[in-house]
Parts: sequence; C-alpha cells; structure tokens
Amino acid sequence: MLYRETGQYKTSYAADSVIFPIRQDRIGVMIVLAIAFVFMPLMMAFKIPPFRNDYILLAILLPFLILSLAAIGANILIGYCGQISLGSGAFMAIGAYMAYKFGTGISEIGLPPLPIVVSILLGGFSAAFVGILFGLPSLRIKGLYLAVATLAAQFFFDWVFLRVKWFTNYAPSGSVSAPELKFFGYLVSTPIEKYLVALIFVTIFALIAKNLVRGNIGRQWMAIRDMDIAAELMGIRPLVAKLTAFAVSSFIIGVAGALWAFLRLGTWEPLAFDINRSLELLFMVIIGGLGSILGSFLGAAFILILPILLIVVPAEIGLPITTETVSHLQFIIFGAMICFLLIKEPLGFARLWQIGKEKLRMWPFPY
Amino acid sequence: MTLKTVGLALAALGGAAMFAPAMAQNEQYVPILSYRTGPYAVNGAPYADGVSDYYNLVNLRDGGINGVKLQIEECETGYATDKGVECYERMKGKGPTGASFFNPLSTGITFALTDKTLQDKIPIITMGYGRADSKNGAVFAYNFPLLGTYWSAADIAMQHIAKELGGEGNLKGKKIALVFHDSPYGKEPIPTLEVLAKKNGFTFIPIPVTHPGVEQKSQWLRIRQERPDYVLLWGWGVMNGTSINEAASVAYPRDKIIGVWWSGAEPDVAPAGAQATGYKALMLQHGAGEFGVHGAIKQHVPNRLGKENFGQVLYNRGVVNAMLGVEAIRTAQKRFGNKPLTGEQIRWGLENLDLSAARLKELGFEGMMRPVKISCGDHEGARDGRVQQWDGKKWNIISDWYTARQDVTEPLVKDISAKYAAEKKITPRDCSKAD
Amino acid sequence: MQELGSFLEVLISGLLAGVLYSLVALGFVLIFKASGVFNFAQGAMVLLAGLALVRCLDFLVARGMPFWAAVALGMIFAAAVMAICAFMVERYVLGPLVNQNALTMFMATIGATFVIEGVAQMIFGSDVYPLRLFPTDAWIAGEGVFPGGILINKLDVWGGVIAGLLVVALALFFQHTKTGRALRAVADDHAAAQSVGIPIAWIWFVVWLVAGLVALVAAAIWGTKLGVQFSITFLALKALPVLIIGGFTSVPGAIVGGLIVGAGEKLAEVYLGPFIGGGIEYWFAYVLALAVLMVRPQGLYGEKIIERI
Amino acid sequence: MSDTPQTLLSVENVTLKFGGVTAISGVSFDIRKGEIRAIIGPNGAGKTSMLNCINGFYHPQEGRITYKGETRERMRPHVAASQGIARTFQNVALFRGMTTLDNIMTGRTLKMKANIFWQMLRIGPALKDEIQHREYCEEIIDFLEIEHIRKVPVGRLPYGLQKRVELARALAMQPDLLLLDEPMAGMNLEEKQDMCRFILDVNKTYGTTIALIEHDMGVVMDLSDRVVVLEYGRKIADGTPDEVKSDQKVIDAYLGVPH
Repeated sequence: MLYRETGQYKTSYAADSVIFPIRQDRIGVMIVLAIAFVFMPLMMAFKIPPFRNDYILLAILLPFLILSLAAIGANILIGYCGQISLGSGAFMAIGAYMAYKFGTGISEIGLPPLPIVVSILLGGFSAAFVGILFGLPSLRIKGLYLAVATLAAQFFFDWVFLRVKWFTNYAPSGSVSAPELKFFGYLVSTPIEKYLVALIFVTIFALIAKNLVRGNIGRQWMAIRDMDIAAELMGIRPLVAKLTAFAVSSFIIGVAGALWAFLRLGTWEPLAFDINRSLELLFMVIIGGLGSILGSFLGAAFILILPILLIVVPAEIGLPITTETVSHLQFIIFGAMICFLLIKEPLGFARLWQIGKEKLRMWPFPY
Repeated sequence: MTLKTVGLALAALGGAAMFAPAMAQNEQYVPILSYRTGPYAVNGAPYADGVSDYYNLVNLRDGGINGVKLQIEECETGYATDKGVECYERMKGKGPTGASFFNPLSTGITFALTDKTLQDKIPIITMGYGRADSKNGAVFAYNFPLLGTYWSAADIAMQHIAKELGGEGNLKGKKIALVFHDSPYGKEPIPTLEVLAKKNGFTFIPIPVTHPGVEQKSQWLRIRQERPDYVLLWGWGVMNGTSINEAASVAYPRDKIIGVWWSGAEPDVAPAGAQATGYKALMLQHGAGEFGVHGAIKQHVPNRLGKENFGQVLYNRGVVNAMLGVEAIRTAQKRFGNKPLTGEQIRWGLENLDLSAARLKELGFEGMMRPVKISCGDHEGARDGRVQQWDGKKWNIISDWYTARQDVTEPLVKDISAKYAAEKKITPRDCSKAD
Repeated sequence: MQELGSFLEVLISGLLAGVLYSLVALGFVLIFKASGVFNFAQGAMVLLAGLALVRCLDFLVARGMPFWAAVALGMIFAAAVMAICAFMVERYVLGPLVNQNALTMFMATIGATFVIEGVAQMIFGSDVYPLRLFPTDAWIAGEGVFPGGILINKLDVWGGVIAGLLVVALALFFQHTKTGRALRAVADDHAAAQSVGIPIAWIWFVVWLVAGLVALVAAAIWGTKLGVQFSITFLALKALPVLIIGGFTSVPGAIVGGLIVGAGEKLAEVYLGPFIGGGIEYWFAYVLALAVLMVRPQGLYGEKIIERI
Repeated sequence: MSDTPQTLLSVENVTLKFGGVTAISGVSFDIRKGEIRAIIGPNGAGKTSMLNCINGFYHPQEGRITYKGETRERMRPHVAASQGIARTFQNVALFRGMTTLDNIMTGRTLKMKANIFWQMLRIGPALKDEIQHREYCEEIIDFLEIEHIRKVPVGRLPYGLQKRVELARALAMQPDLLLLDEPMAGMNLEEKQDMCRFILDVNKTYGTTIALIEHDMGVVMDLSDRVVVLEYGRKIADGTPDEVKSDQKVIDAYLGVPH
C-alpha cells in the first residue's frame, strides 16, 4: 500500500522524465544517499557495530564503490551498447598509471605534479583515448569475436606497464606508489576520508552515466545494441555511437582504475589489473543486469561479497575442514552460484528488482 | 529465482556481518596468508603447512609463548594482490591485540601492504622475498626482509659462479642470462646484476617470461643462440619446471643453471623428472631434510599438515619463517611482559631479534640455519646462502656458505630507499638512537 | 648460414608449438560448432582430464602394474571422468540455459570453469604431478648444413602428429557417423534439427564428451610438457587467438590458426622482442589475431555472416 | 497530389547482384512528391531489396538512384536517413530492449543537437531537446493511438502494436519519403483497417510521400496512387491501380488467371 504511484500526476514532460518518477523511489534514494554520506561515516567515526574496526570500510565498502563505478563503465559498453569487452582491466590500468604519471609530474615535457583530482580525471581521459582506438575494430568485428579481440588490449597493456619504465618512473621493481592524496589542499588519509572521496566520485559519475543512458546518446547506444542495421537506417551513425560508448565507458573505467590504485591499493603492479579483473567486471555487469545502472551496483556487491562470505562464514562457524578443502569449496560454490543465477534469472538482479517493485505496486492485491 | 531466495541470501549476509565469535583474552593472534588454490598452490601449500605446523607445535608443546597461546587463522589469497589486501584488512584487527605480523608470501601483496602497515603499525615479515630496499629499517620501519633479499640472492649466485669459474676475474667477458618471471618479483635482482656486470665485466642478458610461464620456447631458443655461460632462473610456480624442461630440450647444460631459492624446491624439479638432474639452486640458508624441530613436530603435533611434503624445502621454509615470528614475539615479551602484544611491540621484538647458534640448537634448528641478528639499520638480519644441486632424487648441498657482499648491495639500498622516503615523505629514523 | 639456421629453427619450433595450442583450440571449436557456446571451461577440462589420467596412472603403477597397461587404463578412467563431466555440464548448466543468448552461455561456462577446477583439485589434489608419456628431448637436424644444426623437439613432433590424426578422426566422425551428421545438423539450425527428431540434449552431451576427449589428448601432451598442475588451465588463454584466427566454427581453421599464431609469436619474440624489451609473445598473438579479424571478421575459415533485414 | 507532379525519387536501370544471384535487374520507376506508391510482386521479386537500395543499405552494381534531384554515389544508410528517408521493416526491427517512447525518440536522434557534455548533466540544451522532442513524439503517439503503451518495453507488445510503434518511430523522423515494407503483414482485419487509416492520414496530414510493399491486393488498390509490379527482379508493369489490375502480364504473373 505504501508503494503506489496513484495520485501522483505529472504536469510536464520534464517532470515525467526525471530519474525517479515515482515519489517513493525518490524518497528511497534520498534515504540511501543520506545513509551513505552521513550515517555511515558517523557510525564509523564512533565505531558503532558493525564498524568496530575499519574492515568493512576498507575491505568491503571502498572496493564495492570503486568496482561499482568500473562496472557502470563496463555496463555502458556491454549492457547499453552491446559491445562485449574482455579488456576492462586494461582500461583500469591505463587510468591508474596515467593518473600516477600526471600526479607525479611528467618531467620530459616539464609538466609539474598535477593536483590529484585533475590527475584522476586525466587518467580517465587517457583511458578514453585508448578506448576509442581499440573501439575502431568494433565497426567490423562483432559479438564474441570482438570479445576475444579486446583481449589484445588486455594483454598488450599488461605488458606495456611492466616493460615501459617511463610509466613507473623507472622504479626498479616496476611497482609504483600513489602520490600524496591531497584533494583541494586537504590530505586524505583515514579510511573514512577515502570512503567519502570514493563515494563522491561514484555518486557524480553514476548520475552522469544515468543522464547519458536516458538521453539521446543512450538511446543511440541501445539502438545499436538491439538492432544495429535498423539503427543505421534511422540515421544513427554506428561509428559515432560505438566510439562514444567506448570513450565514455573507458573514461569511467579509467577513473575507477585510478581510484582503485590510489585509494584501495596505494602501491600496485600491473597484475592488479589483469584478465581476472576484466572477467570479474563482466560478471558484475551480467549478474547485476545488462543495461542497468542499478544493476552495476548490485552485481558489484554480489561478486565482491560472495567470495568474502564464503571465506568468512566457514571460518567463523569453525567448520572442521582443512583450509585446502575450504579453498576448493569456495571455487565450487562461487562457480555454482554463478551458474544458478544465470539459469534462474539470466537478466540479472536488476530484473529481480524490477519484478519486486512491480509486485510491491500491486501489493496487497495480487492483480 | 524467487524473491524469497534473495531475501534469505540477504538475511544470511546480514547475519554473517553480525556474527562475532567470542575471543580468548590471553591469546596472541597470528594470521597466516596462504595460497592453496590457483597456479601457485603447488608452492604455496607446503609452505603454509610448515608455518601452521610450527605454530601448533608451540601451542601444543609449550602451551604458547610464555603462557600466551597463539590464535592461528589462515586466509587464502590465491596469490592475488587484492584478495591479499582483503585478508589483511579482515585480519589486522582481530584478537585481543590485533594481528602480530603478516607473512604475505607474495611480492605483489608485500608492495601493496607496505604503506598500510606503516599506518596500522603491524610488521610484515618477508623472508627471502619482498622489496629489497626495505632492508633499510630506518625508512622501512615495519618491513622485515629476513635472511636475504633478492639483491643478496643475486650477489650470492654470482659469487658461486665466480667460484666455479675459478675466481672473480674469470667473469670478465662471460655471458650471464637471467630468465625471470615478468613481475616485480622477477625484476628485483636486475639492478644488482647490472652493477655486478659493470664491476666484473660480464655481459648481462635479461630474458623475461610472461606470467604464468607455461610457454618458454622462444626464451630458450634465444638462449640456444646466445649461448650464455650461465643462466640464472628467477621463476615461481609452473615457470620453473617449464624452464628446466625447455633447457633440456635445447640441450642447455642444467648444471649451468642456478635458480633463486624460490626456484629450488621439489615441485620445481618434479615435472622435469630426470632432465632436471644437475640443476642448481640457491638455498635460503636451509635446505630439505629433517632436523631437530621435525622430530618435535612429529612428536607433539598429531594432526600435522605436512605429510608428503614434510621436510621438503618449502615446508622447511615455512617452519623457519614461523619460528622467526615466534621468537620475535618472545623477544618482545621480554620487554613488554608475557601477555598478548600489539604489532608495534612485536616490531620492536623483530628489530631486536638475536638468535645465537646456541639458541638455534635449543629450538631444533641446528644445521638448518646460521645465527641471525636484526637491527634498525639491517632488517635483513643475515645474508648467507649455499648452493644445492638436484641429483634426480633429492637436493644435495654442494657449496660452502656465501655471504652477500654489502659493498655491492648497500649503495642500491641507500639510493632506492631514499627515493621511496622522499616520495612518501618519510623522515628516516636515526638508527643510532633507535632502541 | 647460421642466421638462416636459427631462423628455420625458430620457425619450425613455432609452427609445432602452435599445433599444441591447436589441440586446446579444437575443443573450443567442437563445442561452438555444435551449440554456439563459447566454452571458457576448455582449459579447466584439460586440467580435469590430466589430473584424472595422471592420478590413476600413478595409482596403478604404484601397485605394480606395467606402465603401458596403466596408461591404457588411465586413459579409460579419464575418458569416463570426462563423460561424467560432459553429462553434468549438459544436465545442470547448459541444458537449462538453452536458447539464452551467447553471452549468458559464455558466462555460465566461466561459472562451470570454477566448479570444474575446484572439484578436480579437491578429488585429485592440487600438487604438481609429473607425466611422462612422450619423449621430451630433441633431435638436431641438418647439422651438416647449418652450424649447430636445427633443433626439433620430439614432444612437439608427437603433438603435431597426434593433432593431425585427431583432425582426420574428427572429420571422419562428422562425415561418416550418424551422430556426427546429426551434430552438423544441430550446428546449422537448432530448432530445425529438433523438429526432425534429433535429441538436442544427447547431441550436446556427445559434443561435450568429444571435446572432453580432445582435452584428454591435450592433457597427455601438455602434461608431459609442464607436469599436470593448475597452470595448465592457462592454456585456454593461449588457445583463444588461435581460435579467432581460424574462425570459431572450423576444425581445419584451428590447425591453421595454431600454425600462424605459433610461428608468428615465436618469430616476434626472438627477432622483435630484444628490441622492445621481450615478453611480447603473449600479446603479439592477440594483436596478430586482431589484424586477421580486421581483414576477415569471422576468422580465416569462419562462416561469413550475410547481413539482411 | 499537385497538378504538376514533381519527381521526388527516380530509380533508373538499377541492377543488384549477390554473388551470382541477380536480385534486381534493370528496374526503373519514379516516385512523385506526395503520392502513395505501391511496389508489389510475388515473393522473391526483389521488393525489399529495392527498398534496401533506396535507403542505401545495398549498393546496386548498375543504375542510378536520384533523390531530390541529386544522384548519389555509394551512400551509407544514415545519410539517407539524414536526407529524410525513413522506413519500417518486413520483420519488425524495433529496439526490443527499449520502451515504446524511447523507440520513438530514437527517430528524433538526427534532430537533437545538444552535445555530450550537456547530455551528461541533462541541463540547458540537452534538457530542452529532450522536452521539445518528447512533445513531438507525444503528438505521434496520440496520432497513432498508442498512449497506453508509452512506457512498456516493446519486446512485450503484441505484433500488431509493434508494427504501429515501428510506424511511429519512422514518423518521428519527419521523413520526406516513408518506405513501408509490408506494414500489414500478419494483422487481422481490424488492425489492417486501422493501419490503412493511419497511412492515409499520414499522407494527408503531413504530406509525406509513401512507398509501400504489400501483399494484400485490396489494400494496395485502395491506398495507392500508382503501382509498380516486379517479378523475378524485373519490372513488368507500372501505372495506376486500375491500369495494373487490367495488365495481362500482371494477371498472369501475380494475380493468377481468373477462372
């Protein structure tokens, strides 16, 4: 009864085309944002359970936010534009390493260390640029062939960041550390601050992504995804639509990569962005729901938290099995859960959410 | 899928988050980062068995360290950096006083944890791996690359080659190739080898192998063409066995290959079978075999994990690693009292760890290792190594002890740790005043 | 002469190494051809087959059975394991997903990969198990012509011969058996095949079984090369460029793709690698594949898609 | 139709081959501004291929197509769209993952000018675009009586409605020339009557020139001003419905010999 849109009349198309046309949704989002921005930091600050220590913050919430952002990026390309990519990890790496280069200054061209926000955004733009380059083949190559072809980007950049010393400022081991995290003169060091920085980035980019996908460009992407020939006959230029998708997607993934490196890892090597990361992002997008911004969050949460639960729960309960068996069981259960979810709901969590909402709208009457 | 299922899943999730087990108050929490799955499980499992068995020995035989029991927990990293960081975050605050220390057993995880441990004040012990410049305790207060860094390893290997050639002078004009795992781990020895190449006048050829190293034909064909006098092998996991196999197929003499101590265990030579005969590897002090401590484990740990791998190289390394940690806690207890200690206190214990030959004998490590003494300026503690050779059945020690020459590695340590300090805005401690 | 000799050596080793990739790629092709499923689990299947083979073999040899008899029994045991695997995959993963889009199926096979890897290691252990079915030393050919001769690895030659036999066997199977023909019909059109009474579930089981047997052959060779261990699953990633060069649906394409990738990556590593830092073969194979796709978007032997509306 | 008929599009001697198969050979006809022109013929006569040539999806090997007085070289479909050619498809080619409204809005793509940065923030020109074009689309929605399915994903709609949405999407482009490929295939009588009404209304209200392929002869004869008949890729007749109806070749080939 609470979730009803009856009686909410729209008097203009502007009002009808806002992100959340239903009042209850708007209130819900406000509450979520309030919790994320105000209550959670307060609870953390006062160490109220479950925030006894910064584990949940650093090992769950922070990676969740950053990977959600990356998943949004991947979803734009895969879910909205229908171009399957297995190279997302490479674009995270480009974002991370270029942000590092801009953040520590490029002496060859006399560029001083840039402010951190600028560096992160430039990391994103670098990724977008490379994304456009690697998007060009998508005009000819389609479907799974394209997916495998994007692995070229993955393996090429794995190698570039290992081999080209310029990217790592000539560190002998090839491992690099984030520059000092000064945001507008404010030094970010505690977990809460890192969390808030990530949260701000994610909120802004999620909003931007949502605006894009429900606007003209988003419709072009989806048109190309659903039926590229018909789309072209409607006047949509596949070149422009696909390349903007590659650019926007890579940009967001690149920013997420920079955040991952700076906020989460601190010190990293190319292995942090290897093929497993790309597959993980693909999982998040598909399990969460192709073509859904909300789904990106749900997918990220699931893929991130499930393995952790699989480790934590048996340990906490104290199951009398060897660690080796536990590790193998984690593999098995994780894989089985993925298969189970795909079979039960191939459209992902976003679809479940939608069904749930529709049911709620009817509630308590079944029809 | 029904909504009910989702609801249940969410409930389970919430339940798990609330779940907080009761913790004993007089226990010292010791986390173990291990990998028993994935491509490096072959090497990770025996090591983790060794660590775990030794901790259990301390609990079962001695009732802990001076009455403080060890609370042991293992976390699977799969050799993946982000999983390792997650384990670290989860475990660092556990137990009455937080985690004692971490042994990441992965150079990648070590790099990722280095900044964090400084903030959280928890030491990381990287025995025989990790970042070589962290030997400098003045900058890296919480890193302990015990018993030898890769720079030391490279120098020891070159000393052995010089000896086989009949003196350092004979290195002149020789070709030395380095076949390495293309990662921060494999790249670590390069600066030292470059310095030595300049100093001794040999040609140094680095040849990278892409992770995971299942295909090395082109690398070894290159070696067949270059015909280096010696090949140094810096591999891990499947890469080692493949290298030896490929060496055999290009007929490169196995006894001219010297592996680092992570390329010198039983799983590394097993896939190559008889073809590995003659292959040499450095020893991180200890080798394979059973010593006093093994008897104690057999006697006091009924459910020991080490079975087929009991007494193997990596198992023994786990035992040594665990012992150093335990002794560091014991050392710290002398100053801070026989109670659970914080990471910061144990850091003091590590920095003041002094294991004499007599003490090692008492602990059952006689014959396995030499005395270790750690100080603020020297977090490595010892830089001794020997060379062993595989005879097709077992490893035989074929050399006397070498000690890495500080004059070779120290300038590099100074230089690169200073760079790190500048980058991270760390003011190095004054080691003459460190307590 | 020395130059030419080493060039030939690299080329020949590369071609032969490529054929070993083809062995893994063949499994992909079979499954894609018959069911349109891009089977990421092929690498895990090689691991499972290898572990089953080597563990059974070791078990029997340890109990005094003659080596070759143990090998034969081990092969049979491993084949049975692959049959169970094929059955389970069809029954519990792909069967319920029939008619879903290709991406969902692909993801499901990644899920299956985790399960197979976990189960295989839990049952058979996660250590490294040496396997010695083929000689691994080398011939030195043409020593009179080239200084130092040309080195040819015997294992690679065995691999080449077996891959050749396998392709012939598969061709015969597809052309001359009832199941093989039914399989081709299913590949052409699922619905139509179903309507003329070809049982899809059975066909899928057969094709996964055949892919499992191909995985077993790959495991025998690669296991000899690397020792049977988890890392063998990484072969899947080396087989992918082979696959796209050849085309997802072509058995001969897998072989040709293997030859191109093998020769290309080895020559690049040896002749180009030293100038740009080495370790390039991994991505070079993919870039090569990308280049081929730019010219032929369905691979060299893939079926050309005519766009219509 | 004005008194001095003005040619909007002319097809001259067009030949299209796929490998060895000739789909269209030497066909010429023209479409006049404002008329409803039907293209009929048995299955496989090359009707759809003809439409595909007209909007640039296929490129004929021989012959010329002149549109608005301009003879084109190889042209990409999106250029045809930008010149005002819209179309619907034989098998519905809607964007299945999108709602009715979004499908129709894609028809306005070419008319939306706000750049990506405005779109990111959805303010200024981007928001103006959205609202202005939404208004236009709503007009079409009213016109075609599909208000109730505005926010339903088109994949869930029945076939008849999908065809109507497709027409709406084409209309949203404000085309000068509208190509309809079997707009009434698979519809029942009532739906067909609706669709006929819509087509005539479009032609009258917006003055849109329409070329349509249709099998239902009754519909063709009622709707169209002129008819061109194809058989095996050749033109066999061209003229008003009455002329064509009485043409012996057409009767033999297509309508069948009367009993």
